[in-house]
Amino acid sequence: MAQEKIGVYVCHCGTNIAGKVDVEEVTRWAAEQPNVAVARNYKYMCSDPGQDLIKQDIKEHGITRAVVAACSPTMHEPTFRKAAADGGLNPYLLQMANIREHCSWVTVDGEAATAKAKRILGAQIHRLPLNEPLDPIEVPVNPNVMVVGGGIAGIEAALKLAQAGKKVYLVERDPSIGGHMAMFDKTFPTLDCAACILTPKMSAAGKEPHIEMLAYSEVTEVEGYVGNFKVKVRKKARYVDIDTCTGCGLCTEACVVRKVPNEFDRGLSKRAAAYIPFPQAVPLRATIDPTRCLTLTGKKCKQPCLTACGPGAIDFDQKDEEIEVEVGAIIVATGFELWDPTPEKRYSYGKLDNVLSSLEFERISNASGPTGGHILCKNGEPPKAVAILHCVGSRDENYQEFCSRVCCMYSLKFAHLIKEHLPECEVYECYIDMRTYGKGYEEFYKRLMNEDVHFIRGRAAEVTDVGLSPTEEGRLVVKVEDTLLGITRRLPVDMVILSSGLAPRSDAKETAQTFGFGCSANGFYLERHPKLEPVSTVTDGIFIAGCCQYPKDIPDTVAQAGAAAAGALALVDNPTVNVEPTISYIDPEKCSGCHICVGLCPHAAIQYNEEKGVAEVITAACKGCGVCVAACASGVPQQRGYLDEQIFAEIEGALAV
Amino acid sequence: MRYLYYPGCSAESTGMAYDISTRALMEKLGVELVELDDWNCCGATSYFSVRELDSFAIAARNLAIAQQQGDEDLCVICNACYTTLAKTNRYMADSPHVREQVQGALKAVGRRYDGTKPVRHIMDVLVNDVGLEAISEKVARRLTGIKVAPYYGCQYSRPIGSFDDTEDPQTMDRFFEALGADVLTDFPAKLKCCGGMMMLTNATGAVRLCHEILKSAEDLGADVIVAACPLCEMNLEGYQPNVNKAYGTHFHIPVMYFTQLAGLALGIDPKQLAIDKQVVSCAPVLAAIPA
Amino acid sequence: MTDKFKFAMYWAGSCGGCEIAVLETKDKILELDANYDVVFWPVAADFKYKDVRAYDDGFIDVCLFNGCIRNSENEEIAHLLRQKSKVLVAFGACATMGGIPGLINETTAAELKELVYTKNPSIDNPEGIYPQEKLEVPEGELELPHLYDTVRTLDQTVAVDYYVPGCPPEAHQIAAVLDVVTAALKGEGELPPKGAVVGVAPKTCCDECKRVKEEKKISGFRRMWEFFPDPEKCLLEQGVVCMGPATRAGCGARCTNVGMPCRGCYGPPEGVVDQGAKMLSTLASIVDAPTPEEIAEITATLPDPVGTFYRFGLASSLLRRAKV
Amino acid sequence: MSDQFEPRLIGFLCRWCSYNGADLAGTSRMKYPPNLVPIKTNCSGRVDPTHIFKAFAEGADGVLIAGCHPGDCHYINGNYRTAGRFPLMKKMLEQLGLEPGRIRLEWVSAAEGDKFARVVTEFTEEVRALGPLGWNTRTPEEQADAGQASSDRVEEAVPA
Repeated sequence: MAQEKIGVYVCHCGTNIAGKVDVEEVTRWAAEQPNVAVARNYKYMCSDPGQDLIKQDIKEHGITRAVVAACSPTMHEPTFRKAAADGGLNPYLLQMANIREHCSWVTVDGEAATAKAKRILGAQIHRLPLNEPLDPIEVPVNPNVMVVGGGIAGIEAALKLAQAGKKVYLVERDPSIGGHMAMFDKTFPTLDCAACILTPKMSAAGKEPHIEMLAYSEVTEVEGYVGNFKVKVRKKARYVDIDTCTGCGLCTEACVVRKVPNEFDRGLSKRAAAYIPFPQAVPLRATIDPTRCLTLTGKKCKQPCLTACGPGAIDFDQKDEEIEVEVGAIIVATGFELWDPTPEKRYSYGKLDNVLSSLEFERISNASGPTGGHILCKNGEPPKAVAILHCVGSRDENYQEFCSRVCCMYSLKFAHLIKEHLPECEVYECYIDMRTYGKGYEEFYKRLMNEDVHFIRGRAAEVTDVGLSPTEEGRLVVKVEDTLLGITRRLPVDMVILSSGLAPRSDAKETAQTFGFGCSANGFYLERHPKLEPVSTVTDGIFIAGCCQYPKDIPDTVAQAGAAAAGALALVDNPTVNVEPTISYIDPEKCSGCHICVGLCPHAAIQYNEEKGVAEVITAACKGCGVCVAACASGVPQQRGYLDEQIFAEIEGALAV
Repeated sequence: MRYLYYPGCSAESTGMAYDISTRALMEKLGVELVELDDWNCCGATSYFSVRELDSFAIAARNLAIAQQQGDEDLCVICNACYTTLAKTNRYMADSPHVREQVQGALKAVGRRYDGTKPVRHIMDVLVNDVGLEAISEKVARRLTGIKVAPYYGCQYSRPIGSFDDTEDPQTMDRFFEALGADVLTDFPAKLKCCGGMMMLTNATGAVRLCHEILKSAEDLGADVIVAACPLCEMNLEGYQPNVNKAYGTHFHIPVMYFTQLAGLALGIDPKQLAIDKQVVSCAPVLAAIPA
Repeated sequence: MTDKFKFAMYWAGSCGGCEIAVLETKDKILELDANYDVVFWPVAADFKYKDVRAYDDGFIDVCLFNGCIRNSENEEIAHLLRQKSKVLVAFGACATMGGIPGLINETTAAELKELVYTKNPSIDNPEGIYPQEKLEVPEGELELPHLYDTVRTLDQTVAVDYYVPGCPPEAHQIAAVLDVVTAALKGEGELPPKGAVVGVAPKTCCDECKRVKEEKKISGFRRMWEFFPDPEKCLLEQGVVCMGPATRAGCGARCTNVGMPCRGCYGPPEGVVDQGAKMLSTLASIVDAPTPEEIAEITATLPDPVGTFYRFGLASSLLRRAKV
Repeated sequence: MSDQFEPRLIGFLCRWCSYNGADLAGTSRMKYPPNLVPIKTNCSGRVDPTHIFKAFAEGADGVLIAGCHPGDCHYINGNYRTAGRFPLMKKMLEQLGLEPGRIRLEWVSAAEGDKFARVVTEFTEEVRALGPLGWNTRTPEEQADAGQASSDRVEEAVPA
């Protein structure tokens, strides 16, 4: 091995590193290490002058390798590798030693931190002479994008991409796009009608020629890599030909099965087995529910829908269909589920009438809902008093520890709507803290305080129907400690609204796995970086937006959808993209063709060449996990950037100090 | 089937009927109960509130004896005893500090305990070991038509909930369904506080709590409330006059230990079940059970 | 003495199989005789250590050293032969990797003696008599070599010029090695670079094995006496622990081609640092079960991982010996 | 600093989950002992038993492997291979006299900074209690045996 000249750059990161690690000492020590030609420290290595140090040393001192001891490579490895490249050094001859996240920030004692910094840095100094120059692998990019989830986030992202002239596949699991927002009546704090602002977007998405709508469909498999994804989509059988159906609704009227709980109304109304989920549905097409239709469940039916349907769109022989779509980027916007309050037994949800979930109340207050927008109890009477219980399932160690961000505001909206419809009705808000952080939110809260709503600071203890006095008899009683007054109260009411938190979708984990990223501890999709890359995922080319990432309100969702669309566009608008060259290779001179690696590759990137009798890595398919390297007893596959000898050298370096 | 049996202090005084009926019921079911030698106070409520560690040590002495006396599980009837003993096990397992201190205390009286003796509620034994099917087969007089309000009380399933759902226990419901009773499965007050020890220090508050439970049972038309704890039973039954006085009500609801009512269903003579020791007459219940 | 080249062969901690292997070269032996004077070869010629000590340094042209460094005598002679030899060859699995005797590195000399002289069920030794290293007799003190706790390879003891692996090395490979060295000594060819492993092929045993290999997914381990393996199929695929993938080619896959699994005597191929660790990795990777727990259950049925994966190589492995 | 034994630990962290989890412990300013030096690989499935043995042979007192939780592997099932290899490797190391507490496999997701800090703290204390391993140095028995070299390979030839 020729004598290498290593440049070592120790970053102060202001006081983030230098406040704990003795950077002068580390620099002095580094200068004495084998192969080190230059060792420096600087206040902010990531700044332009910091990067220039590397470039200058390449020119003036002829350094052939460099290591920057600074923050996590996740943060600035691209920055410094680019600086090295600008200075004329192959970027892969630069390594980072993470002495911030893994050292200065987590260590109490300064001396210990300095010693650890040397070990972390030593590992990289030791490895560097073994680094090889590598070239990124350039792959073509498919210009199309898939958006998964047709709520407001998905619709927004799809429209933005279509505007930029990209072909978009919009996949929605339900028969219609619209998502949760389509169920809402008004939106806080402006009290815009949700339908009025959403419906135009839905219909635009339906008409947009660049958008291919795949409603009533689900993604089953994702293969490939950035710029080149192959996605399998299962188009569920609607039993209605989508091109022939006009959405007239005559089949719905004719259908004899009429008592199916209507999902869109959260079960508060009934629909037929042949149905259109709601009047503004996009695509406005009928669907026949295969679990309820008499014909499809093998029972006898005179099939009046067939006669009712003018165009003859109904097709009971339709089958699920699987299609494969090729795209360059994917935006996952699969939304949330309302936290089901049933396990919180003390609130008697599902047990007592007129204890409603927030979405049920959304439907009741909605003009197109089951009561035509009249706020009514189950007996058809308007309530004289309503209690709205905050933080149901939220901020609770037993259920969801986090704050769902939107519940305080929608609870205030409910109070306002009740007061608007029923000025005489008493409304109680039982809250822990009132969280009104958004634009115009605090003002809305103030406005509600002047609308005669009773604000009780205290988490409700119980909802019961055991009345202890004539005013309580036959009604619901909410027991709550008013922590401001220091007394427990019994609130006799006629309706209780449980302001449930937003929960990750019950199949979020499987979905995340399908797309190749993870979930946070709370179950929502994990972003690549909580601050700087909130819409990217660990899988290049796959983005997330909306409430699938974390609960958020509509403006934030729309903003995030735009960001995800921009991220996808920045990728697919290029003809090619570079992928990491840290992939495996097999030396045919050494491979004995034993087949061990062939079956182990998770991405089927290794194939056996019968003619040569050796295994071969398909460069484009290899993702660089290194499983084959670890598994081959002959030591034949090696992974660039993570060669065995490089890892050995790191181990030696880490333990040499 | 054989168990070590810890009766607890009430079994010798106010809760005598619970002990008597338990022994009769278990004998009928062919379950042998071997009373724990030289048992002492379980360390319940008052101790726990004031000197937790002492309380663990007191409880652990019983468990140490049990471990020495036999391999059988330790069976307990009182909810408070059950929670205290089980909690001692749990704390000994979770906290090296507690374990060390308790073992030190036991050493001083020449005993050893490793924290692993299984503590079982009598209902746990009945439902999970004896089995509802086996019990159902032995029913002599089905409780058909008897509206039973199952009152679990606080410490039956909380905080540990080892054999039933913490917030929504169901075992007593299933048990009486197996005996043919008309169980009020949605009895909303089934976990409500009975007032407990507060009956002595803050009677107004405790009476208010009893009122809510009794009212809830009456609203549902309960023929009888069944309890699984001597203190609950005493408060709900013995203080009905106080409730009536404070709230102008006219409660006269029979309250029984669940073992008593179960014993009746299995055809045990009421005297052997100490039914005559109840304050509120159980005659209407006895009369209502079909022959 | 003639002006022929000088040849020596020595057995340290070994079984003698390596000398037999040299005889196995058949008429090549005559060539050896034609080109060399044997100046030291305990198994074949009567030379004493004092004769060797009397040689000039570098007197011996080529010395084939077989056997591991098991005791103080082995070590002493290793140093002596290094001093007297121009070319010192670590010959056979024991000299190159420690070999079977290297398995003692799982324990200590004391435990070994205890096992052999008292614990062994067939031993009758009620007085607990152990061999002594020193014994006073009227003629003076008798001394046995000191038995070490740890077996070492030749190159962990003295510098080695070339390696010829195998238990024992294959005759055709020995012949090839002798040809190269003789040619070089005669000035008719070049010696391979120092430290080279000679008499081997670049790939692994699998390359020479005629069995058909396919994707490997095994659901359990089997030993040869438990079943009749398919003679055409890869033994590993049939659940037999075959060290072929972790073993250097050169032997012609003699074992697997006649139905026995490879045991790894030729040592790891180029680029593999630790034969046992690598084979372990391979084997556990190809066990096919739905969960890691089930894989663990299957791999737990391997009774002796160290003895299986380091049958020949424990002394030359990364860890070299057990912690005691 | 006190005289207490400071174990030297190596931690192989997969790039997608555990390395990021360690980063999160840093950005959250959690504190844990400085004994473990992380080595990054793309996937825990890349970690070869040879790497573990190498670490012990170089003087590590304990080795941690940390990867994505089962089912969360960025490479579908790399961590499944890791988990599959681990027990056999552990068995072999135990056969060679290693205390089981010196080697550890943990699943640490990118969101589990707290878990990473806890694992390193626990592991450090556990290995500290076990004392130095010193596989790279001579054992007392070896030292007692005169002439027992501990080096890998004698490189210097005797003059020919």
